[in-house]
Amino acid sequence: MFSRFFSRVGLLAAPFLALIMAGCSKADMTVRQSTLDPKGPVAKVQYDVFMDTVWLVVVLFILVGGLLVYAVIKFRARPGDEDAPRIEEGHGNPLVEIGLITASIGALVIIAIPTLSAIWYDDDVPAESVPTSKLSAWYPRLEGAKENYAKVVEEQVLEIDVIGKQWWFRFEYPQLGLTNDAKRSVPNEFVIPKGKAVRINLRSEDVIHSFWIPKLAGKVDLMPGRKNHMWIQGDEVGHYYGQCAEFCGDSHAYMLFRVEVVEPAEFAKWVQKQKTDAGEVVAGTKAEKGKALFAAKTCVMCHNISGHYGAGAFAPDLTHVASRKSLAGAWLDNRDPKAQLAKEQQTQNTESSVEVDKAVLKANLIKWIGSSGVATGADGKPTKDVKPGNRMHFYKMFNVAGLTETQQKFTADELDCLAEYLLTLK
Amino acid sequence: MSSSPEAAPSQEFLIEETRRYHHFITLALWLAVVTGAEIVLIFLPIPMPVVLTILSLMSAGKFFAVILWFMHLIYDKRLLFWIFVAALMLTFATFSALLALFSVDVLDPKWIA
Amino acid sequence: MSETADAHDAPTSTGIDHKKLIMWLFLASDCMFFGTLISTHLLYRKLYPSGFTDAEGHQRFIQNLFNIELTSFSTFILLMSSFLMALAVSAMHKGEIKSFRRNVLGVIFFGLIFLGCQVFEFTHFYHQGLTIQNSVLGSTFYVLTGTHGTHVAIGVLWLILMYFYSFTGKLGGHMGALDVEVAGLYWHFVDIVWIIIFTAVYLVEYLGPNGFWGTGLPAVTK
Amino acid sequence: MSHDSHHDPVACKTELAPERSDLGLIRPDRTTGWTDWLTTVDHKKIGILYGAFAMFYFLVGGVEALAIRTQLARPDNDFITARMYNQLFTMHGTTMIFLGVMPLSAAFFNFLVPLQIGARDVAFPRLNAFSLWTFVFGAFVLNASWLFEFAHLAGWLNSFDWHKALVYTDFAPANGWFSYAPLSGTFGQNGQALRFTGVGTDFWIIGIQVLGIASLAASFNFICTIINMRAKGMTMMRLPVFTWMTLITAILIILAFPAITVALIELMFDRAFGANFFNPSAGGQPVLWQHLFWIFGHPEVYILVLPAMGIVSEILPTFSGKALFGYPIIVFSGAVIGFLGFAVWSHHMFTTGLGPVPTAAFSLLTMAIAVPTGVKIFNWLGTIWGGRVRFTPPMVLSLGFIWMFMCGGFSGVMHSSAPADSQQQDSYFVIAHFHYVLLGGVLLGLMAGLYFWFPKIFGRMPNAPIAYLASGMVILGFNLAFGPMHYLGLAGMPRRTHTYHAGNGWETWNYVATIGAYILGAGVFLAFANLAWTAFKGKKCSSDPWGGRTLEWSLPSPVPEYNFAQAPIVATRDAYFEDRHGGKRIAYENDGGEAGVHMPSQSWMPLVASTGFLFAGFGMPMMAMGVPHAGWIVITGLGVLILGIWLWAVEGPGGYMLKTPAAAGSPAPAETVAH
Repeated sequence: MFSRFFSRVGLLAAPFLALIMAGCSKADMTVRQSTLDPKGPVAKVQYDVFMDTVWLVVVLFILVGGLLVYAVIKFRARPGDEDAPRIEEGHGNPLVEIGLITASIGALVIIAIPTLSAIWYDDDVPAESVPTSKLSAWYPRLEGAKENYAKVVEEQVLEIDVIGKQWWFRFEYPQLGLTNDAKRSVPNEFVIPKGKAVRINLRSEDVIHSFWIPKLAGKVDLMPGRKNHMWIQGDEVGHYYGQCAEFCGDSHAYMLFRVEVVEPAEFAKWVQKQKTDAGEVVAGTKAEKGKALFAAKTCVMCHNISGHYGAGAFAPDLTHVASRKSLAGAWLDNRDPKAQLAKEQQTQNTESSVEVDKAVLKANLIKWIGSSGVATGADGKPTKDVKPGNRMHFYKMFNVAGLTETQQKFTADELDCLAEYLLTLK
Repeated sequence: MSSSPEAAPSQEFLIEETRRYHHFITLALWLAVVTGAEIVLIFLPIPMPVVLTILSLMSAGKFFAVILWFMHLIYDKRLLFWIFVAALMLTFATFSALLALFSVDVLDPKWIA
Repeated sequence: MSETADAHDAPTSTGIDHKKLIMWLFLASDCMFFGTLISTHLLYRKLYPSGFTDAEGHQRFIQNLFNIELTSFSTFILLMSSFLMALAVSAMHKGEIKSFRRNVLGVIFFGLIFLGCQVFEFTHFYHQGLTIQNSVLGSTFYVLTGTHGTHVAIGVLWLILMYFYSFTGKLGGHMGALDVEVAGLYWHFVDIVWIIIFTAVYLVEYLGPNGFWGTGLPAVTK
Repeated sequence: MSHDSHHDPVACKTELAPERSDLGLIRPDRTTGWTDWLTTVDHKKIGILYGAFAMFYFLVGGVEALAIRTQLARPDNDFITARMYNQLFTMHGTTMIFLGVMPLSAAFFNFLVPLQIGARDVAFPRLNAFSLWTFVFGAFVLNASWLFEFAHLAGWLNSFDWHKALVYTDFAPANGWFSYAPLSGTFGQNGQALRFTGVGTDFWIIGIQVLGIASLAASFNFICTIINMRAKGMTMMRLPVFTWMTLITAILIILAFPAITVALIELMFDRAFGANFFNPSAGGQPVLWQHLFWIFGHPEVYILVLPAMGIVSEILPTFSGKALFGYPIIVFSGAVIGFLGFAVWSHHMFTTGLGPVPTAAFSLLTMAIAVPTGVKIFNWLGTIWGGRVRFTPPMVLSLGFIWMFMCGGFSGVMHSSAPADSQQQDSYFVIAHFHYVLLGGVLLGLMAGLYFWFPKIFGRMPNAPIAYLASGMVILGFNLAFGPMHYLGLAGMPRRTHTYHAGNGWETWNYVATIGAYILGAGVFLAFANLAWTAFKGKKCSSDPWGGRTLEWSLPSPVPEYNFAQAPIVATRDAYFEDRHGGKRIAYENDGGEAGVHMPSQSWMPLVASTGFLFAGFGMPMMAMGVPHAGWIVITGLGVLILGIWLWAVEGPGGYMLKTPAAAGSPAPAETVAH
């Protein structure tokens, strides 16, 4: 009966093992949000520590697991055991116990040391330039660096404020004048120069969110009522994917964001562009009609478009909405998905990105605005929510403003005009 | 399992109870005195850390006095004392750590003002 | 009580009565309960040391709000009730049921005075502008002292029921004394919790010119 | 037998005279079907009820899990809505922890602890019944939120005025089992009480509060029982390991639950009365909720896992034919795990910005927990070493436990390193980790326990081939479901997201995980069905089919209501095994005399008192919904509770004498009581 059992287990286990083998070859370590493909020093240090734990655990697993398998096979009951004399009872061996406890503590020290170093390394922007060798990377703050810390941060480090909202992120560059107060904030997609340490101040305006760009750094939470910070540095140019990692309500899954790491010159150009106002809308076009609708349908209450409308401060800034590669908390991708996948495969790199596809962008705009309870689809029913519970629903906030439902309904034509208008906001 | 609920207590037991009775009265007096001293102490011009130490010691003293005599722990089995003190120590350690984990400089002033 | 355990009771492994043991376990657990509440209060005192803002927008310091005479009085009352409770338990052990009733009545009376003081204090603070809604201080203070007050009220109810039960004649012997002692343990515990609250919540506020918690960040305004 | 018992002469049940309580009411009788189950104070029946409810809720939680996995099988899936998904994962976690694992552990505590220590019941039999019914009603309140949710979705509530006035229409909780404030709390100043969630959270708060009361009451009772009611000669270091783990678990419960009780009170005050404990816009610190929650929550993890460790520590020696290796070390490491469990709560909060020093401290303390846990695994290995391993279903599941728990422990070590954890926190890697601990560890351990003790509980043997098949399906399906999640987490898939885009490289392994989840679900269902069938129709077996080691195997199966006809006096650890195979016999003393043994009377009062929680638990969320007059339901509930406890106190514990074979003049107990 026991041998039958073993063959049964073997039968079950064989395909399973085969699957694991197949899986390892299929598991891609460089997918868009992979933590195993660090592209910056913070993520690299975290990855190194992780790999330390992996190796330790693999060794222990083989050791203990091997012993267990050996013991189970070697000491299995055999026919005739029933009549065998009783096994001599012992209650343990103090030497073995002490030895094993000591060994376990020793094993833990192996991971404790890199862990401690990495904790301090990740906590603050290093005052000196980031060293490349692993060991020195773990002790970045020796030799008086601490005293100069504030100065260094001010002079050398780019500072970005991240504000979490249900369910999108707002990015501000206080050193560069790109702030919400100045009507220059950037929603959901932000840009950093390559090779520069960036200090990120994390704030929330409602519930707890968490800021996570797996390839650049592990996550830190945005706690309401609390100052949190982290730092990142992008060492390779590219398009990085990030996501809110703390459950924050209905549309938590739709709370994504992107970061572009660009060459410093590109970054300066980008900053300049953010400071420009939206251009004139050509008279007599659909876009002009859309611009009027933007005010008439109360979008203007929350959204800011510098140069056109300046009232809104709650919702994402739309001044350069058409230049962004994503929409709706980065849930809707404005790039052509097929072209994007082809490019990723061609370059073997998920950070490479194609440009915005205008048709996709327009379709996304119509889908997004139309979905939020303000328009009906072709069948006359409200279109399905892209992000359930989002503030474009005209409940509370608009009721307070005394606005009625009818003012915010869009016809298909109106929606088209509005999308055309937004497409002009490069 | 039959019993006589009104079985008379033994003579030694009565003597012991009377002795405790006097302990209780003394202790009650001490508790009153210490409480009075605490109230006076906070208004005396003594450096704050000193007052704080004395206050902590006084309230800890009162605390353990009540536990040991009024709550009979000094007469009872040791086990009860250790059950309670173990929980007390765990509470103290846990919440000291919790208090230490918070400091004013982690607050976001935007939310406070 | 183990030394006087009646011969006919099945002995427990430790010689401690079940009821007494379970009450001590409950009190051990309650340590953690009040520890959480008190540390919540202290935590917010540490973070926002400067009191609260009342409905008119005036900054209020907690020292001006507290009434040390009243609190001292109710503390004293509670300590004395604990003393009477100890006497009641002692009387019950000696089988002096009348003395027990007298003492328990005293405990109940003192307990009610304490509760009365607390009701007065709450109303007074409320009229001074401290509400559960307008500041964290209000929330932690009312919930902490209110929870303690609830414990006192449960104790008073327990003792009242026990007082009347003693007239049925069923509260006697070793088991009766044990029941009273267990109620007494609860009452004393409520008392020692107040000893801590009195120091940690009330007295430390008077230390130094700005109170122990200093004047760090400004109070939360509306 | 206990101090709970009465001193007046009690009725002899053999004469069938109706017994009256001190109130003059006739006490319920153990011979009447439904009344018996509702009023029982017998720890064995209470244990069976706990087990039945727990297995039911395991299946409920499993269905919720399968809905979650179905939704995630494909990218951009819309099998269920975002809100429904959030409600499902909230209720899945809450159900599995509070209504599945904890009560199933409680079932073992109830059934086994008195038997293992040679007692006739727990210290407070009626309090035990109260714990059971409070748990049942707490579970009911929690799940009643689904009834409201479905009624709302079906539109049945639309005609009510209070429903029209609701701003938030989520009726089942959708804030995760951790309910982080301020998502679960309030927002806004001066008691405006703006919220992010609806009454689901109120159901959750009150449900957990009631369940906490049940757990606390049961734990006081069990500590008391274990410390005070051991048979003669049963010193603490002769206690069976399962009893030891029960004791440590109960101690953890009484020290950990107060923290969550207070946190829930504070959250309730925030929501109901506009207090500001966790309201950030009035200066409240939401992070405090996380601290209080995890001060409870981390010991809770050990509350879940220690009983399973205890079970496995009983099964391995039995089927290795060899005493537990390093008994004192196993016991001691259990205690150390429990103690350290209070010192590591912030490792759930590494990403909340604690600062480097606390992060480092909690990192190191967390690593330290690996030592006693590793010690346990080594000692289990030492137990097998040199033994004769019989691959019975409980043993197969126990070996599976060691494997899976070891894997879960290893990924736990990875988490203990805060920098690595900052990438893994709130990703599927964490889900993989704690499911390996809670499913691979706890569920396999509990299933092993069920297969091990079912012959004792019902006197019937589960069908072995089905047991092997079910165990294989559970282990295979489980690894298929949660193994890939390690990769998914490292590939950046966050938790608690109801959907994901194609193109992130997560599609394949999510699909595989879903297939695994279905195999696992089928396996658990098969195992439970096998057990349920066994309880009624299984093949009868002897009183000691496995060659057990501890006192419970010395009793007939099923165990008679008085447990031990004569009180055992033990002289050694593993008393029953030594009794049969060693030189040290168990002695018996006829403690009951001619009259038989003293049994506690049954009572309605625990059930009545618990009903108060049912009313209060229903009333509070209904108040939050704005249902008119709901406040009266709460007041009624509190009234019923107080009345129930009062009647309970004055009805008197009662008790009666039951004639046992020993009292009737038969010699030694085990052989004579036929089954």
